[in-house]
Amino acid sequence: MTSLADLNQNIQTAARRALADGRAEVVFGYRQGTAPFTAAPHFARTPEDCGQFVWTSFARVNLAAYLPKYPGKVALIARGCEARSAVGQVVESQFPRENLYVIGVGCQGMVDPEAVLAREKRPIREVTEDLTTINLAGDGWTASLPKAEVLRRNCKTCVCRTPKDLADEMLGGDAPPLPADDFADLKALAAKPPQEKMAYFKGLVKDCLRCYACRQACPLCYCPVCFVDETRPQWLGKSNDAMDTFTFHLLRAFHCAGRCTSCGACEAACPMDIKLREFNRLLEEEVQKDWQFVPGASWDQKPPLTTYRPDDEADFIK
Amino acid sequence: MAEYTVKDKLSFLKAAAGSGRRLLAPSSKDGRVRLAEVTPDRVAFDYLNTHLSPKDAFFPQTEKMLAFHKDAAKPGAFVYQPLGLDKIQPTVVFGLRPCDARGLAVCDRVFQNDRFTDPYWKTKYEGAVKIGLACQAPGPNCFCTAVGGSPFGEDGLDVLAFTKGEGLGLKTLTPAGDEFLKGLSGLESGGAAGEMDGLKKAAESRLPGPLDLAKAQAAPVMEIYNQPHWKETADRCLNCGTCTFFCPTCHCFDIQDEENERGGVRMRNWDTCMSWLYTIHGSGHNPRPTKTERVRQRFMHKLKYIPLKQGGACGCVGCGRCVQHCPVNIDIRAVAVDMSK
Amino acid sequence: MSDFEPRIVAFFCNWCTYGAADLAGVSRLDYPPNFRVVRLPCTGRLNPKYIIEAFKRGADGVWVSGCHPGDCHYIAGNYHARRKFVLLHHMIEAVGVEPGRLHFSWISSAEATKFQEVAREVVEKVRASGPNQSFRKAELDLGLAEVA
Amino acid sequence: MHNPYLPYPVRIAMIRVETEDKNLRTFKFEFLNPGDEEKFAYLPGQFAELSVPGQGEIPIGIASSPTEKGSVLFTVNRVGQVSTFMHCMKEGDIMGLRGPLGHPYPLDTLKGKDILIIAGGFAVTTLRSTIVWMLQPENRPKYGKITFVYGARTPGLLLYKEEWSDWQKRDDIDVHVTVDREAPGWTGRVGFVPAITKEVCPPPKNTAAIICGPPVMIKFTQPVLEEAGYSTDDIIMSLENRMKCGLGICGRCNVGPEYVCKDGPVFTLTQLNQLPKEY
Repeated sequence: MTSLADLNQNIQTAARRALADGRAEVVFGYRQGTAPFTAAPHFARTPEDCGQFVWTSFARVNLAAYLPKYPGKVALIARGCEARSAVGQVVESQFPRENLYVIGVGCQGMVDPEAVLAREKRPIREVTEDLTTINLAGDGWTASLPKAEVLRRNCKTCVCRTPKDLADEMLGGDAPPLPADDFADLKALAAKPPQEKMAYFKGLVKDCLRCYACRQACPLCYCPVCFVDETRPQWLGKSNDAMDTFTFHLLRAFHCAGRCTSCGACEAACPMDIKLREFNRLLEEEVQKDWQFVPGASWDQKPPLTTYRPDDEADFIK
Repeated sequence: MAEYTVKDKLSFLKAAAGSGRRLLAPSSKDGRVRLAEVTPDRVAFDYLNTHLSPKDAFFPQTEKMLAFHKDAAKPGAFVYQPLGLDKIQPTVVFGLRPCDARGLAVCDRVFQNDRFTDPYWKTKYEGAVKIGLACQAPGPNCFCTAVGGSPFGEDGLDVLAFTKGEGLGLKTLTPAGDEFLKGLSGLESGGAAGEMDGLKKAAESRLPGPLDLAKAQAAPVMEIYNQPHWKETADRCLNCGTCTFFCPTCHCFDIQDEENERGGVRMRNWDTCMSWLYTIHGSGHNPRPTKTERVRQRFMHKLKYIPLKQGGACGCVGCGRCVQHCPVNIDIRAVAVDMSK
Repeated sequence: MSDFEPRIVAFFCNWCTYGAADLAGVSRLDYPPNFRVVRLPCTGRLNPKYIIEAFKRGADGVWVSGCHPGDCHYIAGNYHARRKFVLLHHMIEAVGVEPGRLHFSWISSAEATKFQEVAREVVEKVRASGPNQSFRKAELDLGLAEVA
Repeated sequence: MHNPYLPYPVRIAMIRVETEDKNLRTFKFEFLNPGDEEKFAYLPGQFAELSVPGQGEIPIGIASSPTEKGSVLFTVNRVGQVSTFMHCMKEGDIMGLRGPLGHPYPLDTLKGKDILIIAGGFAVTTLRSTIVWMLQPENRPKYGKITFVYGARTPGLLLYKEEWSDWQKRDDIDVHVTVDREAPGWTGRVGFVPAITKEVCPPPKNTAAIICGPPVMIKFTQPVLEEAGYSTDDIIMSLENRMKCGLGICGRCNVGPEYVCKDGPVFTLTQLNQLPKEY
């Protein structure tokens, strides 16, 4: 791949082909956003629509989140995490495999706007990108940053940058693999006294507005009625009470255990920039350790909490 | 009204803080600027705008309104009593951006409508002297000028200030503003208005021109309501409600009771029209069953219903927060263009 | 600490531990009265939110007990439950709830003595952890002069 | 400053089970504080928030008429948390009443007109208030012929039996009570409300219709009236939507630019035709 323009061209061509071949009635991808650091999910139904597709480092959602119960055949222009989430939707019977066509794209990772803003304090009026850098422009100045230095937290430990094994068709070159999350920080935290752990996790969510953008952006949160919206009984108060907020994040993480593909949509959607994935990572580590399960890696392997082995270990049970 | 200058921002803020009013001003915490009670030396000046809109100073995310006790031995068991109203202190709010001040004025016309007055809002809002800080370097997502505002806008403010070297230029806009500045020491009379005009023009020239909302606002409600573009916009909407939580004019709330064995509290919490729960009837019927209706409601409310009910005042003040934070880039400017087609 | 009597919410499977508690009572096996029992049809029915809700409302400890693996009345309910317990146990401790607050056990309806032993152990461990002050909802402040 | 969120404390003076399925109970409230009854000055068609301490509030139409002094009546269907809790409360219990809220039926502009009142199911509450008010000797001469059509699925689901039985005996109101299907012991009319309306509705000239009922009844009754020649200005309806504040602030009852709580709940069909059907 020589340039971003080529990649965009390839994406548009692949999308048109998917529509023309009848493999899809609609193609999910992204188009350019209207403001710095934004991109808009784009649903193309005609060849003309396909002309707006671009590759972006500013995708804040996971396109697989639009799949559950979506009527008709869909082609998904998918990053690795999106492909994995789409697999999850299929495994969990939220979307039929035969209606899904995955156009995989090798991904160098998404850019974290907060990371950019931390390095560039001048007001940024325009952001453009090419394959490996992002270019910033302000009042009378320009600057470039390598994407690799301002990646989103989840993208730094991505285990599926090139979704070759999941995609029906691949575009772009392979993105060099990265070392997986070693959970070193969580292991260090685990050795601390309970009060410190509690202070850390409560501190993470102290700014939470309970807007539930994380839930809405999450490809796993497709329940028709979320437990926080249940009214009889109403499990959670609706105020900004710290324990209610904490409970929401704990239970949401639990519901995502063994299913989360670390796509980071929750953190990217969070307007308060809360490190929501810390809760998910807690369980991700445990799921890998106990059941050697990697979510979204196989079209037919069941998520660990929907199955069991008679010899599962649990020595803490008396 | 009067105009003043001060040579030194800090001494002005110290005088304001010493006026007997609580000083609320933008300050930085955990890398984010927010409106909070601060000491004068901690007030931030180098911010585009506060991260959250300033509405929470007058309409907090959670506000206890009433309480009751269950002790039958004491008078008034199971009878709700008002809470908090007597504890509201007069404040001076420094550093409101003109867009946000205008947003608060939109909220004010809802909280004090043609039939009812919300005492919790009124006490706080009218008890505050609101000093705006003009935007001399508007941000990349700002578009106040597109919806009838200005970086030097005066709506909803008692005093408009602008940075003048190390000091401030100040212009009073209401008797309350006049009264407040008169009582402060260290102010020099005059020397602000002339300079202000030039700065205003310079700042406005860096912002987009007006959106053409005339057609959408003149058309009958149902004509705009039935436009075909709503579904397309809603398709990518996640109904996350971030826009509503950050919007300076979104004022919807939910009322909830919480109780224990001793008594209970009635409180209100910010709510969002993006949630299906917001409108669902007890019977299970939902007047806005899908995200298309909910997305349409939000934009119709901002760009059509509020202007209808508030004599043309736009419900969007162009602060740009929703544009910045929307995870799927639903841009209210683009919606406004669609509505006017 | 000595006069602290912990309040514990216990979730017992109807087919085993609940019976064991009965049998312990009938057999005059003495056990501490610090727990309130919620009877479940199966530990597989236990939603994690019940446990957190108990803590949220001020429980000092939670004890979940069901049938031994392989003995489930519904064949595999407790196998599924066991996987949930693994994650819950890990999560609750990882976020800083003292390890002595959350307990799991397998007790069949014949094991009255085990019930007695575990009950004592659970109560003692929760007692040692002290009152739950950090993993609960703050007491509602009524803000009324009458009840101040 | 008046605090419109603060309920007037009331005592439940009487609870009556209205229907055979026991899902509807009528509550009679007496104000605890002298003077509150005067402050709670209402007219037929308005509603109030019933406030159960610790549980919440529900907006319910006022079933009594302001001419019935000393107490206020509400008939409450058991659906949600608050109404279910209320169904378990006892006479003598203390709760709250916040209002009156909304606008009443346009009793002034209806003066001199014949009135057709159409009710379905338990939506009859504010219409009971209206009829009681209109039948008062000082009010009755202000209106022409009054026709009342009231339907429910079964005889056991009809509210206020004693009252409409009394009205049936009067000659200053035509009462047509109907049930959907034949039922043992039922000797009255059988048929759906729209069919009965078609049969008994007075000529549209100088007549106004007030309709309150479930959506399906309204859906089929509205064309009957329009066919009979009623103008949309003379068809008056009362809406309901989820509400919290009741003051036109909290936002959720928005139907287009109007708040059902503050600007309604009473609207003419002309008004409704210009609004989205978000109710």
